[in-house]
Parts: sequence; C-alpha cells; structure tokens
Amino acid sequence: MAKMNMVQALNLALAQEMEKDDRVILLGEDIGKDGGVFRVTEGLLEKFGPERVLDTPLAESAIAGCSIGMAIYGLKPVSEMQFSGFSYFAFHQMEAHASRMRNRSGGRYTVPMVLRAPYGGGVRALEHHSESREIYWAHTPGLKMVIPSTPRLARALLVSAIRDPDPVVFYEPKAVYRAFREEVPEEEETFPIGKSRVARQGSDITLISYGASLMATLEAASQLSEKDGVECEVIDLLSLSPMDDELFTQSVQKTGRAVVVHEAHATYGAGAEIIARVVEKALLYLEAPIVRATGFDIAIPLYQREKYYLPTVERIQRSVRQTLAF
Amino acid sequence: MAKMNMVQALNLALAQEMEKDDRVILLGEDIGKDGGVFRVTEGLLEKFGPERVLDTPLAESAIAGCSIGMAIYGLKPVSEMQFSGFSYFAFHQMEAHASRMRNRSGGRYTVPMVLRAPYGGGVRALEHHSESREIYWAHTPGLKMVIPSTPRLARALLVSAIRDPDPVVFYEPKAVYRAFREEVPEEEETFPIGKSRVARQGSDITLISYGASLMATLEAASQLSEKDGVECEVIDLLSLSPMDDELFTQSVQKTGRAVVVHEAHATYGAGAEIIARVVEKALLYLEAPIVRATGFDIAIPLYQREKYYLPTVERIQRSVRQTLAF
Amino acid sequence: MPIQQIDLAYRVKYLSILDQEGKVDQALDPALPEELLLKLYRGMVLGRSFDERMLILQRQGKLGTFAPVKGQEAQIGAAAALEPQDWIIPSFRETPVEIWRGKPMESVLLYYSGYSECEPLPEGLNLLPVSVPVGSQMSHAVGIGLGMKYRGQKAVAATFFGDGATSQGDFHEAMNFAAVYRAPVIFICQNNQWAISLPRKRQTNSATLAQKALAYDMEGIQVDGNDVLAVYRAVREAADRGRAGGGPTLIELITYRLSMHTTADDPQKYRSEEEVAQWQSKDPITRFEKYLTNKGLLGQQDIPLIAQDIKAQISQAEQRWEQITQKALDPLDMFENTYAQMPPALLDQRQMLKRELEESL
Amino acid sequence: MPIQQIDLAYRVKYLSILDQEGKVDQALDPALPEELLLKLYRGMVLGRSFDERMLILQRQGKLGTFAPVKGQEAQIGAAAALEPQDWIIPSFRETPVEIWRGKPMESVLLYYSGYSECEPLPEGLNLLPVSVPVGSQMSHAVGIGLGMKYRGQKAVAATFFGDGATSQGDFHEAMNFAAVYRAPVIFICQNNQWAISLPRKRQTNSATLAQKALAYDMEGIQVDGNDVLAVYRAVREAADRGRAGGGPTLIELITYRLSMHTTADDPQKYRSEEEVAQWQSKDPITRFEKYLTNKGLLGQQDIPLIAQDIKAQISQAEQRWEQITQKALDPLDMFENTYAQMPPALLDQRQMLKRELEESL
Ligand SMILES: Cc1ncc(C[n+]2csc(CCOP(=O)(O)OP(=O)(O)O)c2C)c(N)n1
Ligand SMILES: Cc1ncc(C[n+]2csc(CCOP(=O)(O)OP(=O)(O)O)c2C)c(N)n1
Ligand SMILES: [Mg+2]
Ligand SMILES: [Mg+2]
Repeated sequence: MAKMNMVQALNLALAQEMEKDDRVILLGEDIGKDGGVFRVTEGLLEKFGPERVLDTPLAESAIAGCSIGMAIYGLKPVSEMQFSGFSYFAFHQMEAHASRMRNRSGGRYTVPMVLRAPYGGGVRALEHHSESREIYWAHTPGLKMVIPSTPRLARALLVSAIRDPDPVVFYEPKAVYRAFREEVPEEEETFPIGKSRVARQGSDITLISYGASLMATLEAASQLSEKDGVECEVIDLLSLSPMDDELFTQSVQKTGRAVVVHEAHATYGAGAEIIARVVEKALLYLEAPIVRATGFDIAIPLYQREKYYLPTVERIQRSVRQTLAF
Repeated sequence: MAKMNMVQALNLALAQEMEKDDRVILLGEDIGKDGGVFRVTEGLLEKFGPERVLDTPLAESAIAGCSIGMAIYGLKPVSEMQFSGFSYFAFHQMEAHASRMRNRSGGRYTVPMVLRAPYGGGVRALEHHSESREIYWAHTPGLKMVIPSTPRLARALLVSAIRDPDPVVFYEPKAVYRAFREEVPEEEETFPIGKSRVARQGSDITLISYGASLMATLEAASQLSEKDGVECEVIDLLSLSPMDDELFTQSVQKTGRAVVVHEAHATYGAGAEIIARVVEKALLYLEAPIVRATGFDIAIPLYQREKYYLPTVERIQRSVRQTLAF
Repeated sequence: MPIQQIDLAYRVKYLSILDQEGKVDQALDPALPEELLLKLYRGMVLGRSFDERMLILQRQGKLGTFAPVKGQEAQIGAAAALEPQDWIIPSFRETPVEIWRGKPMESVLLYYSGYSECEPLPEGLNLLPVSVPVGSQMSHAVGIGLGMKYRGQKAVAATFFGDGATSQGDFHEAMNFAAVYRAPVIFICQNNQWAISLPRKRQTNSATLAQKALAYDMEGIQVDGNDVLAVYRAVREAADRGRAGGGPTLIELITYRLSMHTTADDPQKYRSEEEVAQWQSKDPITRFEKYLTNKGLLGQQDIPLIAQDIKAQISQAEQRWEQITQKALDPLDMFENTYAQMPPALLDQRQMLKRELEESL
Repeated sequence: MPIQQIDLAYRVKYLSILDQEGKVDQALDPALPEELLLKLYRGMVLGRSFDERMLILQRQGKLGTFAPVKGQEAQIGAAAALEPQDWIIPSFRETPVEIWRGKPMESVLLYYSGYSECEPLPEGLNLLPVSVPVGSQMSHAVGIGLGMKYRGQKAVAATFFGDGATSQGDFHEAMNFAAVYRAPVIFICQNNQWAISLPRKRQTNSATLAQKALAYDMEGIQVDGNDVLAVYRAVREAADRGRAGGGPTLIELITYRLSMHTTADDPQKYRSEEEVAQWQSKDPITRFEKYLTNKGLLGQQDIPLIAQDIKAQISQAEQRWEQITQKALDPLDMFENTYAQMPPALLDQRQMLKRELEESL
C-alpha cells in the first residue's frame, strides 16, 4: 500500500481500469501530453497511446457528445471537463442524451460513460474555476452524480463509476487533490455508487457533508469534541444521486439533530433535499431545525473572499452550537 | 377588460411594453412571420418590424448570447426558447454571463433580459418538449426564475420581468396556455417578482404549488372541501427565485401541515427547498411530514404515460389525506 | 510578400444524375442492379404512403405530433448506399431511412402515439432512435466513428440533419472533431429549404451549405436530394472514402419539404403556394418512376399493384401497433430503463404509483 | 448539367507590412502620424513590462493565476484602430488592449489578486470584463453590434479570442448570426499557435483559421499578428466596412505565445525550445523598434527612457492597488451586485456572515 494524494489515486484508478479493459478510453482537453492541468492523466498517453488518450479540440459539448457515441458503440469513455465551470457547455448533451438513451431506446442502447470534472473552491483559482453546482446534474434523472472526499474513496468510486452501466458525473474536489495522502491499496477496490458512509461516529448531532467540505466538517467535529465535549456523527454523502437517505436518516433518528455542510449555494442545494428526506422519514425524531452551513446564494467570489463564502470550520461549529442550543 | 387566455395575455404584455419602450426587442426561432409556435408573438413582427422582432437562426446559445450583448448595450431583449427542453443549449451563456455580469463588472454592466420558454407536460407534445427543470435556473445565483399560473398573472409578471433590472427566466406553462380565460385589464398591471400569492384560503392544510400544477392543486382543494370538508390554503409560488418563503411559512404556521405540488422531479426539486425553509423557520409548527406530490425521478414520459407522471388531482388529494391522517 | 493570396481553390461540386424527366446521365449512373432499383422505388413509395397514413391517423387523434417527410423520400438512397455494419444516426425526418434499415413501422407508430419505451428496437440494427434536439446527434456519430476506427472496423457512421441544424454550435463541433480525427463519418444535411418558418437564406449567409466543409478542410458536396441515384452515389463515395481512412464528408442534399413542418404547423403562414408547386414538379418519386418505366422495369400495371401491396404492409403494421397498445400496457413500465438498476427512491415512487393505481381501480 | 462546379474562388489574403527587419512595405503602410506610432510603441512596451511585473508578483504569491501576453503585444494595433464608441469584448489575453482602452492597471491587478467586484470599471469605456469561458463572449459582441445597428450608431464591436476558441460551438453560432444580420462585428482571432498544450494543427483540420469565414460568406483575412501596422490596417479596414454596413469580418492574427499559457502551466511539457526560439526572432516589439529607429522617431537614448517611464507608471499603479487592498475591504461587499436589490434570503445570509465576523473579532 502506498500513500497517495487524490490526484495519484485517480491516476491509479484510470491506469488500472485501462489496463484491464480495452474499452476504457479517455477524452479531454490537455489530458495527453500535458497530463491534464491537474495531472490526473499524467503518463497515460505514454502508456496507452493516442488512440486511448485523446487530446481533444476545445469543445466541451463535442467531448460529451463523442463520449455518448463511443459509449453507445460499446466503449467506456471517461471524459474530462477541465473545470466543472465549463461542463455546462456540455449540459444539453448530458441532459438530452446521456441521461436518456437507455430509457428512450427501451434499453437497447446504454451510455456507460464517466464525465470527470474538478470542482469547488479553495485553490486560488480564476473566475469560473471554483463552482460547486452538482445539483444541475443530481436533479437530472438518468445521471448518477458522485463526489469523493479522500484519495482512497476517489480511487474506489472512480473504478465503480467506470464499471457502472449508466452515465456518471464525477466531481473531484480540487481542494482535496493535494491536501493530504492516504494509503491506497494497489489491488482492486470499488465503492458502491449510491451509498454513503459514516466518516466519524457520534451521538449528539449528525453532520452531513461531502466533497471538499468534509475536511472542514471533520475538523469542526474534532474541535467540538475537544472544546465542547459534543460528539458529532459525520456522514460522508459520496453519492448525490442516487442518494443514500437511509444512512443519514438513521443517524438523525439517533441524534435528533443535524447540520448539512456543503459549499454549493444554500438555495435548492443538496441540503434542501437532505432536509426534505429527513422530514419525510424521521420528522418526529427532529429536536431542532436542521441548519445549513453552506455556500451563499452568490457566485463564489474570487479567491480573497472565498474564505468568507465557503463553510469554514467556524461556521460549522457555530451551526452545530446553534442547533444544540435550540 | 377582455377575457383572455394566457397566450393572448402574454402577447398583450409584449405588445404594450414594446409600444412603451423602444428598448424592448424580441429574439427567437419562428417568432416573426410564424408568430411563434404557440403564437405568443403573433402580429408583433407586422406591428414593430424586423428590427424589433428577430427571427433568428436555429441556435439557442447565440440567442441567449446576443440577448446578453444587447442588454449590456442598453436594450431590453426578450428572447424565446421554443421549448424549455432546448433552453439547456443556452445554459452556459446564462450561467456564465447573464447571471454574473452585474457582479463581475462591479455593477457597471447589467443584463436586463428575459428568457421566455414554454415548459411542462400535458399537451401531447413530442419528446424533450415537456420538461419541467426550473431548478437548473433557480439554483443559479444572479438569475430570477418566474412561473405564472394564470393569464392575468402571466401578463403582469411578464411586464415586471421586462422591467426588471436583472435577467429573468420566465417559464410559461404550456398546459395553461389555452386552458382557460380570465379577465385581463387593458391598462398596465405588474406583479412583484419574488412574491407569492394566496390562491385559495383555508385553515386545515397548506398546499404550495406553481405553474400548471396549480390548476390540479386548486381542483384538488375544491374537491377536498366538498368531499372531505377539508379546507386547503393554496399558495401560488410564482417566483422560484427569489423565493417568497414568508407567505407559505405563515400559512404552515397556521395550518401545521403542508403538501408541495409540482411536476418537476421530486429529488432536488422545488419541494425540497420549500420543506427546508419551513423546517428552518417553522419546524415546531409542523404536525406532520410535508408530503411531495410531484413528478417522479424519471424523464417525463411520452404523452400516453404523462397522466401517471404528473401530479394529478387524485395524487394531490391522496397526499393531503395522508398528511392529515398522520 | 506583404499581401499574399493563399489560394484555396475551393469549389463545391453539385451532383445530379436523374433529371426531372427521368433522364439519366449515363456517365454518372451508378448502374445499380435492377432488384435494387425496384427496392429503392418501393422504399420511396412506402415512405410516401406511410407518411400519408400517419397524417390521417394524426388528424384522427390517434397519433401525436410528428414531422412529415413528403418530398424528401429520395433520402433512402443514402440508406441503400450503406452497409449493415454502418451506423445510422438520424434526426426526426428520416422515417423512410429508418424503415429501410429495419425499424418496424409499428415502432414508429408506437413512438408517435406517445408510447415510448415499451418496445425496444430490434437488436443489431445499428440505428439510433430519432433525435429531437436539433443538431445534437452529430457528435454521437463522431463518437461512433471513432469507435469504429479504434476497433479497426471498416465501417462508417452516417448522420442526418436539416439545414436549420447547421446553425447549431454542435454541428460545428462535430464537424471539427470528425475532421481532426479523420473519423469515418458522413454528415448528410437534408437541406429542405425551411427550418419551420425560416427559409434557408436567412438561416445562414453562405451561398451553399456544402461549402461549410471548407472550414474543416473536409470533403463537401451538394447533391440533388430529389434524385435517388445521385443521393446513392454521393453517399456511396463518401462511405468508400470513410472506410478507406479518407475521413469525413459533408453532403448537402437539396430537397424540399412539401408538407408541413410538423402536424402542429401551418406552412401557409410563411410560404407561398407557388414555391411549393415549383418543387412539386421536382418530386423524387415521379422522376424515378419515369426512369424505371422508360427502362422497362416498371409496367403501367405494376404501379398500382405495388401501391396496394404497400398499403397492405402498412395496415398489417397498424394492426400490430393496435395489438400492442391494446395489451393494456403497464404504466409502471415507465420506471424501467432510467437506470440499469432502479435506485431506492425510484422504487418507492414506483410503489407509490402502484398503490395509487390499485386504489383507483 | 450533372456535375456542376459551383466556383467559390475563395482565397485567403495574408497581410504583412513590417518585416522582421523592421522594413515596411510602402504601398501598404497605413502612414500613421508619428505621435500614434510612438504611442503604439509605448503601448507595446507597457504591455510587455506590465506582463513581466505581473509574473514577478505572481511568483511572490501576490497575484493568483493569470495569462501572460508576452509575444502578442502587437494586438494593441487593433485597439488603436478602433474609435472610442466602438466596443471591445475581450477574452483573457488582451491586457494591453484593455489598458490602451483605459482600464486602469490597478483594476487588472485587483482582479488577478482575487479581489473582484470592489472597483467597477470606469464609466463609458465600452470595454467588457475579461471573459474566461473560452468562446462564450463572441455572441455578446454580436448582440452589441445589433444594438448599434438598431440605434443607427456608426460603430463596431470587436471581440478577441484564441485559436482554441474557434473549436467552440459558440464561435460558429456567433459568426453565423453576425453574417446573417450583417452586424458590425470584428472577430479578432489571436492565433498564438497553442491552446494550452494543443497545437493549432490539432485544434482544427483547416489550413488557415481565416478560411472559416467562408462558411458564412464573411470577409476573412490572415494577418501577421506580430506586425502592429498590419494589425492596425486590417482592423481599420474591417471597422470601416462594419460602419459602412458591410457586415462582419474575421481576422486571424498569426502570432505566438512566448510565455506559459497561464502561470499554472509548464509549456516545456509539450513544446520545444527551438520552436519558441524561432518565434522569439519575430518579436513584435523588436521589429517595431527597428522600424521607428530607422525612421528616426526613436533615438538610442529614448528606449531606456521610455522603459523607465513605463516602469514608473506601473509602480504607481501598484501603489494604488496596494492602497485599495489595504483599505481592509469589507467582505460583506461580496453580497452586492448579484441583483440590483438583495432578495430577503440573501440579506439573511449577509446578516449571518456579519454576525460571524463580529463574533470572530
Ligand atoms: C435545439 C432545438 N431547438 C429547437 C427545436 C424546435 N425545432 C424542431 S425542428 C426545428 C427546425 C429544424 O429545421 P431543420 O434543421 O432545417 O430540419 P427540418 O425540420 O427542416 O427537417 C425546430 C426549430 C428543436 N427541436 N431543437
Ligand atoms: C469553455 C472553456 N473550456 C476550457 C477552458 C480552460 N482553458 C482556458 S484557456 C484554454 C485554451 C485557450 O486556447 P486559445 O483559445 O487558443 O487561447 P489562448 O489561451 O491561446 O490565448 C483552455 C482550455 C476555459 N477557460 N473555457
Ligand atoms: Mg429544413
Ligand atoms: Mg491559442
């Protein structure tokens, strides 16, 4: 087992799946010689050649559309959107075709593709490079939407996404890319899409988060334990669609309180759906309103203001204390 | 006062605003000679000429992009997406530019445009012609998102949208277009964007809906009153963004129960946000889980199955009874 | 030297083989076997008859909106020029091509009568479903073409679209990708002069659509799209080129939509009857009929016989369609095929509808 | 007759006025006043110096990612050829053009140091903010051009973009709209040979980018983009044409990005030093300097004086920038300008952050 950061773990997943399955093909801008602007595809062109690692012209809609065609033909394209902020150029392709082909062909054609995209703030990036708009995809039936939080999970989830028979939008938290290392086993590992996990056990309150925000959430949980003696149970959502509402509902039934943490805008964000599910399935267990510690309803600002926009460790703790004090 | 259907009422709004303000320009596919495929722009080319009613080539992204440029220049473009299902071709333009220009130019440039689009099921339309994906827009900061429910409100809201200093996405419920007529005053009328209204008063339970679903909701309310003696308060949301959470929260505080009705998919739909707001602001008033009587998490099926997909009068009544029985 | 001319010497070829009188240009005649000629004729007549029948069914309320194909039946020349291993990626005005390829007529009827997913296409047709969002299907053809290339398959992907579709960004992106990768793709533009109410001249400023190929240094050709032999030949050449590694081709078929855009459209609002009448004289079927008659392949008595035969074929398809729709299809089917496996929330929703349906019995 | 040739006789002009040795082609020389020639020189030197300074600030951690412009400074020929009433719709590699137009350098620094909305652009510049999503700004230029046409204003909208941007669907749609409506738009493509790591040849299959204009029967021209006089002349002609109602023009500027794509990029991963060296010899500034020197407009002592003067100008801008950022800008500002009026939920969120900030004091 080697210690890897998330970039390396993703690279491992791609390399191994390409080795194992010659249907796996990569497409994207600068993913070849350059190895991707974040180096996730580093070395893969050299290893697998230009037939399997396509440096594409600058056109996101065609990248998605070609991937759809390839997938229908029987390949397993993994295409990269250089930043999630530009994936909306391909939105209509994913909405109208990737998500529906199985359904509209009565199951005759399927689109087992993965659309990878780095997302989120926290790395001093340019405008349009830090969005967290996973809901656009998660609200679209026929697509799956996954966001890993650690290197090991990223590797396992990407392997699962590639093997999934349906199109998966795979957002990679840039802020985690090189934030820390984790043991990642050389041997095959998968993680079921549609399942969440308990990232920390606790009994006083449930924190539900995903992606880059999980780091701040875990840090808040550990500070709350130290400073306030409050034990937070932290749920790492992982799959935004399909959503695993069982795990967090069970946790809330145990703790009676919850805070949702994500960097996406609050309004119509994932938090809303999480709250709705808890209300539907466990209203009577709720001892306080579920608070949303999330990004605000403004485009994420340039990097000097990001720290005020993103749900910080402080904001999460505040929200927990507020919920506990209710 | 003339009795008008929604198509006529929208046409009146456009004609009068164009008359009053020479900055108002229309763009869209087939909106000129053809008068629009639903005839909303009928007669306007003849009246205002081809400089103000532009029959455009078939390219939604350019329609939106041109509108953005025109709006920055100082005009007030009202552009039509022939069906909301094709508006996603323009999604990146609205997301990256229309919604952010005011912010990213420090207020120097603004985009007072309206993006009109017929949406929703119930008219035996083709594939991709019946979506209800308002959340894509409503989750996007910097855009406003409005859906009228009656002819008179459609006229008033469209006038407000045209005069609004910010970009407004204006979804028109096709199923209401010719469903009924209503008195629409000749003289100017506006309706504030960001405000909801009480469409029916009641004290037992609150039904929150918008757009075409409001018809079924009101019908359900009237049947419930007759058959069960249950008095529903019906809130017509009208603005999905900004959302008027005060009106429905007050109503739920009074009734203690609520059902949300919309034809959009349940998961990550408007219902989720409504529930989240009620939980945040009025949890302790809730006597039962808020039920979502909505479209399912599948692409809206072709027309033979629409009646099973859409929230019918029956489904709404069922949901109300279930909530009351909790 | 300061002002240089980079001479691209670009010319757009215009190919036509069969004139309005049914006279053939011997030098260009693809010299198809008689059997195929008759099959082409039948295909076009079937296209026309089925279209007419669908219009009646639509007016009776038995079908929803659809896009009539009348006047554009020579499109089957394209289908005939392709091999079964070639893929067809249609738009929404290629019903004759789809039927030629093997799509059952009852599938067409099921789709336009609002039953969607109940009957999957026969296996192995290499034919994608109708694509409604204009221009969006072309990049799928490029992806399929790249797949063929990757697998070393000697085949091409042919995609159909209208003149209006050339305005879409997706058209440009697909053309560019295909040219960059020399993908075996045939872009078949049915320039039927109208995109709903917008005439071709106001759709784009270029003299021809074929010349748009120059933007990608791609082969481009204009073809008399009402001439089934010319369509056949142009597509065959493009397919040969694609298979031989010569890359993509843009083919502009000059044709005309004689009927309405869709059954929801009223073309009298935006075009003159004279224009329609002019094009009526260029009817692809009449012309081919004359040719076959002159050639002695079609006797005067054959024409009504073939027409009757085709009518019978259509009414058999209608019967199968009615049988399927009368099977009391289970509305719960609509939950199938959104995913390979239904996620829990969807199972719950299905369960809810099931209960609703049971209670309402 | 069956196979006709539609002869489009399409040629792409290539315009170059000043060669690498600073020799001018007399016949084409736009004969600019001396003052303007010197202003152009200063503009280019400022562009280069500011770029170099920004790179240092970036390496010191004082700026975030930005796109260096080194090698492409002759772009200001375009800005100089336009009138103040003309609009400029830039991409992200037009800092010299923006400064020419009147954008304060401190605004540029504020933007790239991650302070966004605090200082709006000066009024009346007719200059849009940097556009990061590649290709997406061109249709805004078309909208502005249509606005000018509607208002009867004799002006043009000039939009800048890279070679990579020509692959985007939005490029195609904007070009098509502009040609259909004969909008007064100048499409200025800075073909700097690379889109990050993708060389121009693999971006698109066409021999030139200028020839893409033929797809819209639009004027298209290739220009030596390192020759500020040629850039000036080509844009001036396009602007004159646009104002006279002659419609849009596509101008391909052949230039080269001598530096990295952005400060986050390592060009050594994908291109050779020889290639860079080759282009270094075509440096737009050296060439123009020789020309001005030969012409007697620039003495040997002027060059360092101008350089110093510009350095001083830049450091004044830096000081203003530092003053602004040290003003302890209110983070609550970030809630402004999403809407003209803050909606209630946003007011609540602002209130929440306000409380957070107060408590954390
Ligand atoms: C992206 C998109 N925008 C709008 C429409 C509505 N629409 C359907 S067909 C059509 C015109 C298509 O014209 P053309 O491409 O020439 O094909 P034709 O209908 O003439 O066969 C339009 C605007 C659509 N289906 N998809
Ligand atoms: C829509 C979109 N996709 C991807 C990117 C990331 N990106 C930024 S610049 C660039 C290359 C642009 O190349 P070109 O158009 O030639 O301009 P240049 O950078 O060479 O000036 C890419 C891929 C982006 N900004 N926008
Ligand atoms: Mg057409
Ligand atoms: Mg470039």
